Amino acid sequence: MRTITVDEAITEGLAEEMRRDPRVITFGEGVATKGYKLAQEFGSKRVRNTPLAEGIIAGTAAGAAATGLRPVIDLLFAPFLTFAMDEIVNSAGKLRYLSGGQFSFPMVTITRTGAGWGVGAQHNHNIEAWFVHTPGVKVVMPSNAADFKGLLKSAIRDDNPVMFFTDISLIYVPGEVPDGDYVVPIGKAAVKREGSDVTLISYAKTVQTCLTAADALQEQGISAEVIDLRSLKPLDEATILASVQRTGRAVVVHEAGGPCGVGAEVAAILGEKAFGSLKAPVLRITGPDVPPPASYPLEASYVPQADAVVAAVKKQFA
Amino acid sequence: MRTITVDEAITEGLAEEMRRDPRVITFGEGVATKGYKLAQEFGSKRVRNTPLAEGIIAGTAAGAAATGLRPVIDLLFAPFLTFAMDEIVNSAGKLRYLSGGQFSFPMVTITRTGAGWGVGAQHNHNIEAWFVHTPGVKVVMPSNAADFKGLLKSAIRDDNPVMFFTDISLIYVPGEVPDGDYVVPIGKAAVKREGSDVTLISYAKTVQTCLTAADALQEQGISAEVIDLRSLKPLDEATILASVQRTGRAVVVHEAGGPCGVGAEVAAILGEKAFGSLKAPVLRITGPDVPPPASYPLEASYVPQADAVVAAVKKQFA
Amino acid sequence: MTTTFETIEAPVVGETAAALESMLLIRAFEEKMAALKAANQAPSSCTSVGQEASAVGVVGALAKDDFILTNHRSAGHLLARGANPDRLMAEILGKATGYCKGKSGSLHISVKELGVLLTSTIVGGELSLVTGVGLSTAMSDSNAVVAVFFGDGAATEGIFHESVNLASVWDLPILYVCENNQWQAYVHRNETMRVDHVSEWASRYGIPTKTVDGNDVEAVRAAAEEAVEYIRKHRKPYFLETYTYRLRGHMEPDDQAYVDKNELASWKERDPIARAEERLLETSLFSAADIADVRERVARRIEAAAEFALSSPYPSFDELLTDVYA
Amino acid sequence: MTTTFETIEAPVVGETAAALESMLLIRAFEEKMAALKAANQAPSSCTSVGQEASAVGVVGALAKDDFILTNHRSAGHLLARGANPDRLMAEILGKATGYCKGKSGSLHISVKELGVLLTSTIVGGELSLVTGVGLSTAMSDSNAVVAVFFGDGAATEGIFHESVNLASVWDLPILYVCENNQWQAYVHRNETMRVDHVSEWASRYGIPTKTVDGNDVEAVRAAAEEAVEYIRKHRKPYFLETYTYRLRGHMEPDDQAYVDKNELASWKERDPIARAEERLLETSLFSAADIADVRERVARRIEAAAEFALSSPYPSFDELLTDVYA
Ligand SMILES: Cc1ncc(C[n+]2csc(CCOP(=O)(O)OP(=O)(O)O)c2C)c(N)n1
Ligand SMILES: Cc1ncc(C[n+]2csc(CCOP(=O)(O)OP(=O)(O)O)c2C)c(N)n1
Ligand SMILES: [Mg+2]
Ligand SMILES: [Mg+2]
Repeated sequence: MRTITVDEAITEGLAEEMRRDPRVITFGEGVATKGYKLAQEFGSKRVRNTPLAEGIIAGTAAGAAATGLRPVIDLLFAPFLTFAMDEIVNSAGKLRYLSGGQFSFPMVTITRTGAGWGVGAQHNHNIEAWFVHTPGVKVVMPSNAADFKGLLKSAIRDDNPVMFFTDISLIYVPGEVPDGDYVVPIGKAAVKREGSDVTLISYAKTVQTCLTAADALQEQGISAEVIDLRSLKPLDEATILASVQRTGRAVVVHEAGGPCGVGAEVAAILGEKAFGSLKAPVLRITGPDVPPPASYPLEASYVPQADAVVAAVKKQFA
Repeated sequence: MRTITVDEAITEGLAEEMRRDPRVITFGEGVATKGYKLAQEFGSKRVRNTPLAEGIIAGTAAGAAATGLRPVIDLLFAPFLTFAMDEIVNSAGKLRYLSGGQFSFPMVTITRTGAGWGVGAQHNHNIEAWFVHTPGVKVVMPSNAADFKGLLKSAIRDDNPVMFFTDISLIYVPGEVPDGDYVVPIGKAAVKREGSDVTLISYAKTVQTCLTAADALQEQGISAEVIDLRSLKPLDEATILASVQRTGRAVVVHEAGGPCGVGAEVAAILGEKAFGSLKAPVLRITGPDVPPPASYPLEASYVPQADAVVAAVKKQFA
Repeated sequence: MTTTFETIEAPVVGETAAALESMLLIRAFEEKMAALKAANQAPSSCTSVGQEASAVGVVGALAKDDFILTNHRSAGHLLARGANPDRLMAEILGKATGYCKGKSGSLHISVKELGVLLTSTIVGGELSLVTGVGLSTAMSDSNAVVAVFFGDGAATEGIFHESVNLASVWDLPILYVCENNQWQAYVHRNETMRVDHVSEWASRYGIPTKTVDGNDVEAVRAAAEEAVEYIRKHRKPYFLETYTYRLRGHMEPDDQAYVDKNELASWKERDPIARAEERLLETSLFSAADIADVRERVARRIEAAAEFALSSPYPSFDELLTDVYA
Repeated sequence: MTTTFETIEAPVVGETAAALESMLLIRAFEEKMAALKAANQAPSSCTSVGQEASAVGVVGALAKDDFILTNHRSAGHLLARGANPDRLMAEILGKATGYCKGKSGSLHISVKELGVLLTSTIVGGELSLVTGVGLSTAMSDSNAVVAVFFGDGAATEGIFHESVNLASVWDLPILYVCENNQWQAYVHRNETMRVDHVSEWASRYGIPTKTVDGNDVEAVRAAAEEAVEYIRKHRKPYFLETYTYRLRGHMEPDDQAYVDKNELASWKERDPIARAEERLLETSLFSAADIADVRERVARRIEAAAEFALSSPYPSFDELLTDVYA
């Protein structure tokens, strides 16, 4: 075990996969400048700067993926995905199906989002749920260095388009990572803390929020289990259900807005498949349904806090 | 009351609003060709063909909306929205907020989607939930001629960006419309049929599916209430909750895929706010999470059927 | 990628007679699709009637290992490449025997075994994907050319700018083929651009460009050969515009009420098939009877295709859920 | 829309001395932002150091009722337009007294009362929105011009093509101002395009284009006046490129390790402020002491702005939920 930041974990994971498989290439706006070490090791053919044009970056990735390469593209901030939706959704997500299975799209799209840098809604917009609602793609959003590295490696080895969301606030957070080559499978949630009275379900920065809340609850005699979804599509239904069937209570926590978010999906699954076990309503603690502001204190107030999670749980026990 | 098709209802609603307010203009690919009657009445300044470029169509609408016009744009099929996401989401949806309230965006974006024409997933993709998950916009998706007309008129009068989704299969369906000037308010669901044992909640083409299912259930002694959401953002929580608190059971039905769809949101709301009233799990009957195929029979099998709704309800009574 | 051509009736272009047969096959195919739609026996499709010379001339200049990307108006490109009319028509009818198992229908027909990749009906989709195919080709040791067919309308999408610019900056071996047929669905090209030739736009990216008479199959073929030679030699993009006309409507059926009658008539006089026939008859190596023979052969082929397509089964219902993930 | 300019210290450009003061104000403002960021007293921002002549020259040619759209690198345009440095700096610091109540921060500062509309930090956002402002202006009886500032990087986005093409086809009264500062964040322009001048691309849309020395404020002003006159008279778009250089990094702080030292040095020699000062001193109507005076006045103004911004309150928490819907 070594301790590295999330940023380092991503670079390491990418470099290892590029060493392992010559078909892996990476490009994007400034990718070769900022990743000059990668460029040095793998050369200017496999590590490329691009023009400032997200549509063609994503389209090029999809076309290259369908013809033998395994591109990892960096589209910088999640709102810039709005310029690449056709290529990701209509091409990478659908052309396998529409062609009757003639093509596959092993590509990874990295973007950043979430509160932390005070950059406002055109850089910070948690839209991972859009892609959960999109057929033919997979979605991951890790919470710690080990998962960032392991999930990125899985994503690169996956034969399908994978959306890889990076929570801005985690980028410089250090964490332990296993030595050697390892992967974290897409579609498997992690139980971060075991508990028996309530299940807190989350992903990305708010996993830590839930762990903090669980500490606070512990002091009040409530034992909270904390689940990190890690993969949002496919969702690890089995892990969530097993936990909630045991605890009988669930709170879903994420920074993205509520309506049709991942929390809605998790709550709907629980309402359907854990109905008999539920002792209290499944509650959602999410960011408000507004564009995230730039002003630091306002931005901070956008993010779900441990207090609110604790309060929700206590409501379930009232 | 007169009987007209949905297509005619849309054209009528638009023409009435253009007569009423000179700031209303309409443009899009072929809008002046296909709407030559509108072009004749309102002239080539207010009814325009555009180049084939969805991004600039939507951006032009947003810019014009912020500076005094009230554009109604036709982007043809919902998947083409993927070329206009920045303009709708990042500009129209966020620039009011980010500017501290300096601008408003009274614009309507019309698109078509849904099974019926066998055109495949690049023309038929029900992505209304993406916009429910988007702050700053409103979303409507009517089921019948009267609502198409009345909601379009409301949308045009609304000072916010409204996404107006038209279910392809309804376009030539006739329906009664009230005489004279009327609007259907955004944010109000309609109870299409009253019932006491279960609430079927839907929108667009599957409202009829639910009514058919309700007939079948009636024969089996189950009294189903049918709610047409009509507006997906804002959602009419009060109407849904009032009904389900009474019936104790709910099935949400839509053609869009399930994960993070409108059904998930409705189920999550019910699971939270009607928890005490629920006698059975809230179930979702949705299209499968796959790109809609072109082949007619396959496409038809994509769409939720009344049988499945009936079966879901009976499961709730088992 | 292995390329399997139909052996018996496949047009082997390379001379005008073969090109004529190929064009006639396309014309007959498209007219059959229109007739089937009119009789409610097929879904509507976008025909390439009037544009056959562009398809046949360009595809004829490509080698077996080259790649092709096309769009919603693809039957000409596919048939010129040797696609089996049976499977093509079956696909348009949504049948299990179609090239995409019926899941595509008419709008996004890919045939990987012929090198026809990633067909997209999103206007501009082909332009966004071709750079990726160009990149993988450039990074391989193949000498292949990647040809992409798109319309004048696609050229007004922003992705056109992004695609040609990237291909130029990255030296991708792409043959851009803009089929400027004067129409963008129900809008005339001159309502959407201040230039007559899309090549004027393309010329600013530092790549060679040419506009050719798209209704003259020999001229298209010659221009395409020159372009392909350039790309094979320099491994850089080339932009070729085939200036032509959409003789039928955008999508069947279409009464073309919005089309200027004089314009339509003037282009009908420049029908690429009539011109090729005249050219052949002038040589006196080819007689009217020969032409009649070809026409009959082609008609038989298309009838057989229709029979195959109409009698083919629809996909089974479990196909709804397959081919989503690899 | 009423335009309120700061009365006391507002630069009234129109002559080189006023332009110099305006440029010095921008420079001092930007350097203060960099210093505050370095001291952890402000968030990072994208400065326009080196590009002051472009902002001051173009904005000076506009009338009060004209409109401006800008982007992430907006402080120069805003200050040249007469924005209050207090409120501008407060906005960048996310304070309630800022032009957007602190919700924007540095990246999307609109000031409707000055006609600075719909600022977007999405590269290309300004290009997608300007056609709408142009359309509403064209459909009104106003004679206003709509100026849009964007970078060479924005010109590589597809929306550039769509925007300029639509403005041309629809005859919109838009002044496109491409500030070609050679950089697109961490990528040099020459990695992303085969042309040196974005005006080469723009020239293909049937509109007048010009590239001007963007570091010569008099030249920029003259070119902008010509452009504005053309637009006012013809109600059609015009494309002006100000060829300049980003002297500091993309976003503060930035060590510019990726920047070619010789290129940077050669552009530093062409600093627009030094050039304007030289020009003024040559006239002998202006002395070194005069310049020192201006510099001091500007420095005081910026110190006051910083004091205002730093001491302003943050927005109250209930602002989180306001301004979402009209
Ligand atoms: C992004 C997108 N916008 C609109 C359409 C609808 N549409 C299909 S074909 C077409 C016209 C295309 O014109 P052009 O590119 O010139 O090709 P042509 O049909 O003339 O061959 C349109 C508008 C589409 N399929 N995709
Ligand atoms: C759509 C989009 N892509 C990427 C970015 C990140 N970004 C911000 S500024 C910038 C460079 C812009 O270059 P240019 O347009 O030349 O303007 P400049 O910064 O040089 O003034 C980039 C890549 C963004 N804000 N929006
Ligand atoms: Mg065309
Ligand atoms: Mg630049």
